[in-house]
Amino acid sequence: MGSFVPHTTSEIEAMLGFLGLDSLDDLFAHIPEAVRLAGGLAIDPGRSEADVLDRLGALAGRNRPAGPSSGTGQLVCFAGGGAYEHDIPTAVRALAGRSEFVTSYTPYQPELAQGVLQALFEYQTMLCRITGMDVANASLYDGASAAVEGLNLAAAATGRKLVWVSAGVRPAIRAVIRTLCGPRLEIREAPLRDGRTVWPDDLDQPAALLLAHPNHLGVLEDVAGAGELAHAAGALLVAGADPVAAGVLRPVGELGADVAVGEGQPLGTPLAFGGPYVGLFAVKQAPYVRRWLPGRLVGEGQDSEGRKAYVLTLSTREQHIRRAGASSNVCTNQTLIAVTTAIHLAWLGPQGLRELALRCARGARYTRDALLRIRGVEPAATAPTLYEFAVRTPRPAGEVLEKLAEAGFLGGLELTREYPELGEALLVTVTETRTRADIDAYVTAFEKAVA
Amino acid sequence: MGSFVPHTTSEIEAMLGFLGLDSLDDLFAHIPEAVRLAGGLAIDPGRSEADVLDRLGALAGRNRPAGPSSGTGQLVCFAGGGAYEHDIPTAVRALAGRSEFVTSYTPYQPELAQGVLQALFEYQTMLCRITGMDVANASLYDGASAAVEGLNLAAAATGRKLVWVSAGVRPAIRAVIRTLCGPRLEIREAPLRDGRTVWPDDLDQPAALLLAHPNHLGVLEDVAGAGELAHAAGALLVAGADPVAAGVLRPVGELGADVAVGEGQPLGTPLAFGGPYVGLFAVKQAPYVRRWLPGRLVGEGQDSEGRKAYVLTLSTREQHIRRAGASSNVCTNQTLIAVTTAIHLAWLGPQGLRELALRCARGARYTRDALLRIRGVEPAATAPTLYEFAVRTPRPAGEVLEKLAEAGFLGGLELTREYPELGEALLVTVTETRTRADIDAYVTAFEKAVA
Amino acid sequence: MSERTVPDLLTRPSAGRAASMPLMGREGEPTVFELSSPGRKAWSFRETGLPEWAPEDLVPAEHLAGAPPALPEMSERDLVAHMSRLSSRNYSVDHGAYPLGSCTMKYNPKLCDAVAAMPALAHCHPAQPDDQIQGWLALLADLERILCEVTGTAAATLQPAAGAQGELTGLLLMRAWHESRGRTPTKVLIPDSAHGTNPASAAMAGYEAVEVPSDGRGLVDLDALRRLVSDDVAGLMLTNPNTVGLFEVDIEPIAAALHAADGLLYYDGANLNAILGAVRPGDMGFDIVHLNLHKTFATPHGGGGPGAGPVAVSERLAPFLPGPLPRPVPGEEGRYRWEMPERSIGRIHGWHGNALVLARAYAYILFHGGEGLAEIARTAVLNARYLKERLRGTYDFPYDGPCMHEFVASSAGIKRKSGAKALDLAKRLIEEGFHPPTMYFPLIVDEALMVEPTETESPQTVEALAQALLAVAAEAEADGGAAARAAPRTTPVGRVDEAAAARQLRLTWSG
Amino acid sequence: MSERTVPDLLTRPSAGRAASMPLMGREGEPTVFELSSPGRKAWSFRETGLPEWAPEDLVPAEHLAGAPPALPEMSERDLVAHMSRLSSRNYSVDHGAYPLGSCTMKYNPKLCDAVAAMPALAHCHPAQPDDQIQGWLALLADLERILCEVTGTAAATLQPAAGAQGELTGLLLMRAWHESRGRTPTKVLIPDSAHGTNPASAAMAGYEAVEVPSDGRGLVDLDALRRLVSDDVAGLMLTNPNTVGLFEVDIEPIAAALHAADGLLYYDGANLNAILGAVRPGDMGFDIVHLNLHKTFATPHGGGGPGAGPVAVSERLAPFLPGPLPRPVPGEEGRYRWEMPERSIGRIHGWHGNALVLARAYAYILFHGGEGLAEIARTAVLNARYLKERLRGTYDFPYDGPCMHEFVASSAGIKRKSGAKALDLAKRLIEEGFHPPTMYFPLIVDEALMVEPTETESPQTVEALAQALLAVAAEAEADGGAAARAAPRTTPVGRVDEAAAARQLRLTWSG
Ligand SMILES: Cc1ncc(COP(=O)(O)O)c(C=O)c1O
Ligand SMILES: Cc1ncc(COP(=O)(O)O)c(C=O)c1O
Repeated sequence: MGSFVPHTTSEIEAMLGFLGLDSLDDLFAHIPEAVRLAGGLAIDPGRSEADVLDRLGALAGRNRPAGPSSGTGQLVCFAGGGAYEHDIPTAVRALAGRSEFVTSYTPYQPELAQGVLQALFEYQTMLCRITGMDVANASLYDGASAAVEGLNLAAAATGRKLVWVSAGVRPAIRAVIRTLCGPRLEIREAPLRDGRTVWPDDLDQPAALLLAHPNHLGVLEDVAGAGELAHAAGALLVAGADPVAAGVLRPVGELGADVAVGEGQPLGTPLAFGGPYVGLFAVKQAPYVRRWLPGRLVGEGQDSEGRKAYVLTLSTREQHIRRAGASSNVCTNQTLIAVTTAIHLAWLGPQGLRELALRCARGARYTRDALLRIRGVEPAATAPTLYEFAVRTPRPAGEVLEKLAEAGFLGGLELTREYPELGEALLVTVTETRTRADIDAYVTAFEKAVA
Repeated sequence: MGSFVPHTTSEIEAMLGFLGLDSLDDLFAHIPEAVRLAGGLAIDPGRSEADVLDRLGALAGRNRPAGPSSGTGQLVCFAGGGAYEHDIPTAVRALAGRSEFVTSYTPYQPELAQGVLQALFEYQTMLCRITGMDVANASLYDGASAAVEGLNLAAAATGRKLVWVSAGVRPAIRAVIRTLCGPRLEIREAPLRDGRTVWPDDLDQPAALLLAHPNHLGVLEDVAGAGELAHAAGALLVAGADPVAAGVLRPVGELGADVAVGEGQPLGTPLAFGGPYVGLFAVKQAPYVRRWLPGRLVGEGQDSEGRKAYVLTLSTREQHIRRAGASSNVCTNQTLIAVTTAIHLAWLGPQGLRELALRCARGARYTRDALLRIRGVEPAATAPTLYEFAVRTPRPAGEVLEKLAEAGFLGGLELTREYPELGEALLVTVTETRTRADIDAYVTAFEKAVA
Repeated sequence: MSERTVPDLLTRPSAGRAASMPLMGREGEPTVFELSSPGRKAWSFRETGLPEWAPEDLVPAEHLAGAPPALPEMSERDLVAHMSRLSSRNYSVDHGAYPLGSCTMKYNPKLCDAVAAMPALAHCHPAQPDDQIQGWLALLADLERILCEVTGTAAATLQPAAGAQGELTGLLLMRAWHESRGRTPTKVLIPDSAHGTNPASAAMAGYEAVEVPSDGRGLVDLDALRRLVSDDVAGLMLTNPNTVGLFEVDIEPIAAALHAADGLLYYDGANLNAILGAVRPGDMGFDIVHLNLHKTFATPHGGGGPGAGPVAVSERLAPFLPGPLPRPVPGEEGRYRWEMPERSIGRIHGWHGNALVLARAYAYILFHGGEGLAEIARTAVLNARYLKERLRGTYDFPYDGPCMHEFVASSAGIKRKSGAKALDLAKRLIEEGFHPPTMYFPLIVDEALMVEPTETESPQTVEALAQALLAVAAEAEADGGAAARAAPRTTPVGRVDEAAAARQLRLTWSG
Repeated sequence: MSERTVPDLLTRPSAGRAASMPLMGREGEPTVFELSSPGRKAWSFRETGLPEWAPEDLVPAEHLAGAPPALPEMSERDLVAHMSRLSSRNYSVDHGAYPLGSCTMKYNPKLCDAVAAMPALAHCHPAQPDDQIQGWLALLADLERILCEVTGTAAATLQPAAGAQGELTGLLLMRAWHESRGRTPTKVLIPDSAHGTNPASAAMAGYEAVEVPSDGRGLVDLDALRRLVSDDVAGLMLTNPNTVGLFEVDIEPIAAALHAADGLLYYDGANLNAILGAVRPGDMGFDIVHLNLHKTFATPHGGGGPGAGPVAVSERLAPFLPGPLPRPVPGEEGRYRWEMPERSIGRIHGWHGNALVLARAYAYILFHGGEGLAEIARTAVLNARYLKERLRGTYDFPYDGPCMHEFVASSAGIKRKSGAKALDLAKRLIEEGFHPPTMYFPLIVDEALMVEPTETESPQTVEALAQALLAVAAEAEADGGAAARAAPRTTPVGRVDEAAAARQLRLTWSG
């Protein structure tokens, strides 16, 4: 049986002796008998480290992973839709894996945590720069929770309860918004036309408009237009921003967004079956920060001798101080993934991020052109896309994906169920990991699958 | 193209400007034209990190690895003979992989290297304890180089040139001894009888007797007897000691060995296609240490304020001080693997090391009993073994191994070529990684292979 | 040779200089922005063989940025040096004891790191069809089963990314359950000692948080509770052992009071370390439990996350769980599929929760087994109890019942005698080689120091911590707190002025 | 409550106390032996289902140890804390510049770590039959080809585990070649500036090492060399650029002198960084070259190893190479097998050399390509040349030719003015955030400081190092070397007394 408990029998006896107790059981003697568990837990006996690895290895062997791109991925990945297989630089992985980052707690004692604090400060700054915003927090759970907090902030800041959510926001994120904001806010959906959001003429005193850019069909939205509408209606524009696309697209902060939210996974985090990822969250300066910003914030300050020092700040917004009145309930967030994202962004730099976005876009352009040459395959939207795009298939999308899987491809995501108006449709994603040879093989398999 | 050079064009220009040079080429202007390479190296252009990983992954994919035991090994390993597939605790791997250990130089500046120095000091102490010796150095290259240095030490200490090497010493190590000691020493071989070394009656003024315990047929040698012979002849006994077997066997230091040598790979280092491993080297105190001990040594000392501090010591033995008169030419050794070994030994502790040895021995006993029940399979030696043993096969050993490989086993090592007197024979090794199910399947395949 | 001037370009901060590494010195580390040099790069990308369309051919003009974002430009070597040095400026469990109360900073097994790195776990896309992810589904289903066994519940969702998200989920389940019965109570009762996330989550779930006072024992004031219970109360959020480390021995009458008024009991199980295998929330009458896997189940805290905060519920709440959930395929032994519970409140997470954190916790549980988990609880309590008794006479215990896995000491007495506050003692403790305990929480204890040694610290470490805590107190009484107020003097930066930093906000680097 | 005494067992050193971590304090770290507690354990082993024979049933009584070796008994948590803290007490390339001359401490790519960790490389048994290890054989064959291209040679052995073993191998090849021609010369010529391994290897190969003096330029004294060359000389070992960082511009006449007497030229290629793609030993007339992959090709040095020291040779020496060598299977495109050269001197290594180190170097070369290697050389020289010029006027350069990738400065002048020795300046540099350069080597320079910035340090780092070196010199002249002699004061231990440690030997822990 495995154990990490260091205590030897004689040490336990010595400690019990000091306490004047006879047995370990005496430690629990004050607990009412009625609520004590008799007979122990019905959980298999412990095992050795090797046995655990064997068992987990056997379980993992029942998956067909879609990566890593360099190595042993069983399926070649053409799926995205919110989770992306990108190459992760070995240096990023090694640095983010340093145990000082991995096994530390939230940096409540700044004197012992300048490392994590400075890394988060650098993260906040980089996130502001890629979104065009003024202030970023030190992370939220994932893209969905960032969207939720964005709407909450807008509601708090405007004192309103109605929010408009674009149908181009990923369906699962809309579902999370319904679950988590539902009890307090009124949520209405703005539909897509040819892949782009159509906002209603009468916005009806909204707190916020929320869109994703690019959206779930891969389409580039009219962010500036949405910003004008929102501001004219006294609402905030909450914009989902893609950190990879940020390499080539104008930042949402420049286009009128008041809050930028997003998913940081593509920068340094593996697909990981959906988590842990990281929620990106940034706002324009006044007036949101001091009162309404959710989550941890790192500030630059000084120590007693005037040396520069980083420290968690504005904790008066947070639950441990303001309790029921806090800007959010978030406590533990995704620090390590935020640090990873920062390291990856520094590894890329401006030119690397641009190059990354361009490479994804080139692969997508090449793939889209080739797929649309297949008889019966049609664009599901004609509006411009970047590195994801939706196509209609002449056979049921689910069936096409199955055949592609047999041929060794994770061929995309089915859109039919969530977007019935598109008919049988697939979302196809191409990242920098896909070579021309990958794509050519995929297109050939696709052609067979729809034949 | 990949590059780790940070210099930008303008920085290079600035530096050249400072130097008063026009181009980088000017840096090489003083080199005679006749010896300068025109046209560059005929080496493919550089590639990205991802491309390198792809290419190495493809190459590696052409191997059929015999491990790791937990995981994706393609062949179930029953081979040893100097290189062993053991489980490596995740903690050992993680600690030995810390970049402070991995990317530091030899600890010439003790103030900046207390970490490596203390780890080596702990290694030296643990090595003494498992071998029963007084002083251990901080590592040599591998088991073979340790054997070579052991003979060199004996020759230097006795002023003699003849060394007796048991035929039970692994053939490749004997080959290395021939190559490296050949120019200076006379090497004679003592044969095996029923798996144990038979020393000649007339030892003829030798510097050393060298044996391995257990030896290459897995057999336990009469170390004490060899020690008496050696000492009676005025020679040193150099004993190859197995660090795993040390969990149950009496230490060679107790049995009369003057020098213990060995291969540290089994404790924390993967098969690694043969390296890097680590050469274990320990001696009895007087009179060898100050003058004749090869390799780095860490001592405990003090800093200017009387605090305990570790430091490389007795460097007067070494090449950088004594040059041609040094105890050895060794400089870079295998520090990181020595540190790994130390961490693994501390993870095991006395009971863990004993348990490890017993588990290997139990697996071997079970396997040996089962194999010997197969018709035509016979012991190649009847003397006691621990966790490796040699069997004779009714079909050519190479053929048996081929069939076992088809069935998914690395079935052992062929002995026939190196020990023709055994006939068709195999060395079979069992470690703690092999379960009863593994062994039963192996025995079944073996039976088919020899049928 | 004429005087040559050093080019400006070269006199900027150096990424190779290691004066910020505590091994070397006590300087500050420059930011990535200061270490940046225009045109420098670390990146490289795979050769694809694709046509090299220009940006203008790929992105419509109105969307195309004029220039990429102003990120730092670094060599990989410089980035590695910078981040490695930053890491050296940070404390961690791997480097020593971390007795933060309410945080359960136990050893994070390397075994679990290896599991999280398994390619066939780490590289699955969360939207892959069920037949491609049978390993993941089986893992999650088994983990759900085990967490239910540990908590005495019937079903669980693994989606919540952390404890606070688990709380919100639990409260939404509470709301859905009441609504299913045609009720819409508006209040949730929460003890005054509770963690701040409890009231904050209640507010996010649309409830009014009503404080329940503690009594002189540090336990729920049962009479006050009974007075607060009403038709308009949806439920009670409770931690047991509570945040002063004491077991709520009146849990049976507490549960009865709530249940009588159709209220639900919510168990804040962020810290289950004390009760593993000994007591189960379900057996105490709780309907909803969240667990912090990043505490009890040793998944590392990552400097502030990621964690995982599964929520387990009793039978009657199971139909409302978020989904999808991994469920066996009827008639197909060993096969699983995603299913949405019939009356599900919906999704909590964009995918399936922090899956790799869940895998770590699963490996941790497999390693220990049922009896191993019980051993954890016993030892965690033993360590805390011992440490508490060692401090007796020097520190005060305003609530002095038998502590479980942690205890809250008050240094108010030391402050009276020496002027040294809990903060000062905590900072002084750093100089003794220990991370300080949690300070000033829970709010109901004056000059609180909340100490949780955890079970993976050896008896010697617990004793050394006791000696250090006694020593800093004795020193403060001797020197009027002078040394403590000056602490820490051994760290890369001294005492940080948090108030000034909040007044004079600098939240991004701007040169 | 009566006075209770703390059990002795608990007052031993604590593995959770972190006072030895430089972030926290400046105490010493206890040894594993002091942190041990009888009966404590970290280990666990796989369930095998095998019969549990007792030790006496498995091991004959005369071999069976009464008790296992007295190893420390630790929990995994304590071991992790101890070793992690030890790591924090150690400097490394990953944390900052490491300008050790003759050591080439450049950035060690993480890419290469990933390659060395590939399971299908790391878990091959070295005795597997050829058909199971085609990937390894192809890798080694291609690496051999590339190293030959880099050095201008015909064939190579990858077996030597380090530079010194490479030297010994090369000298044995020299011996075998002479013997094949019926000659048995007894001497090897070695410049006085050579690395200590050169004469030590010559001795181990059974040769007498004869010193060749340097001339006023710091180069081989050509006349002296000509006088030393004779029939009894097997060859000359040379480093070019030599150990004072200068290129031996007379290499053509040097080679001619040796060759005329049937002597061979051995190239000590431990440090090839300066000549990659610019000059090739083979083209200069060398017959034998060893390379330190742990220097030029960035495989990490591991605190003192492992490295790899392949030896490449010209056509005429190829038949004598150690073996086996990976060679193409005739007629089977892309397949390889092990082959023993016909007149092989035999084996050098117990298996095939430090294979995973070789794989790292191979990945490093694939990443850079031919032009990338040349860029390394150019930049390494640029950095060294710049740094040297920045120090001019303050440090002396007894041999002042144009330096290549490193240079040797003398601080003799500073010592005269201030009393501060090279050692003092080096220790003082630590306080400025830099690892010191190599001191007192080569032996022919008084108060030598041998500085090698390498190509991966940025121009800013090189400039910062220059400023630090100038500052410590200026300070020494101002304060008579007081600060330098007191240095380092910022490290966990101060100046270590090496002489006392050698007198009063303590080589193992004994309580
Ligand atoms: C008692 C208690 N409840 C809730 C939480 C919140 O958990 P999390 O930080 O994972 O959101 C914590 C931890 O901070 C806690 O200690
Ligand atoms: C010039 C020179 N030759 C030889 C060596 C010896 O190499 P190794 O330490 O790998 O044995 C070194 C390195 O220390 C060296 O710098």
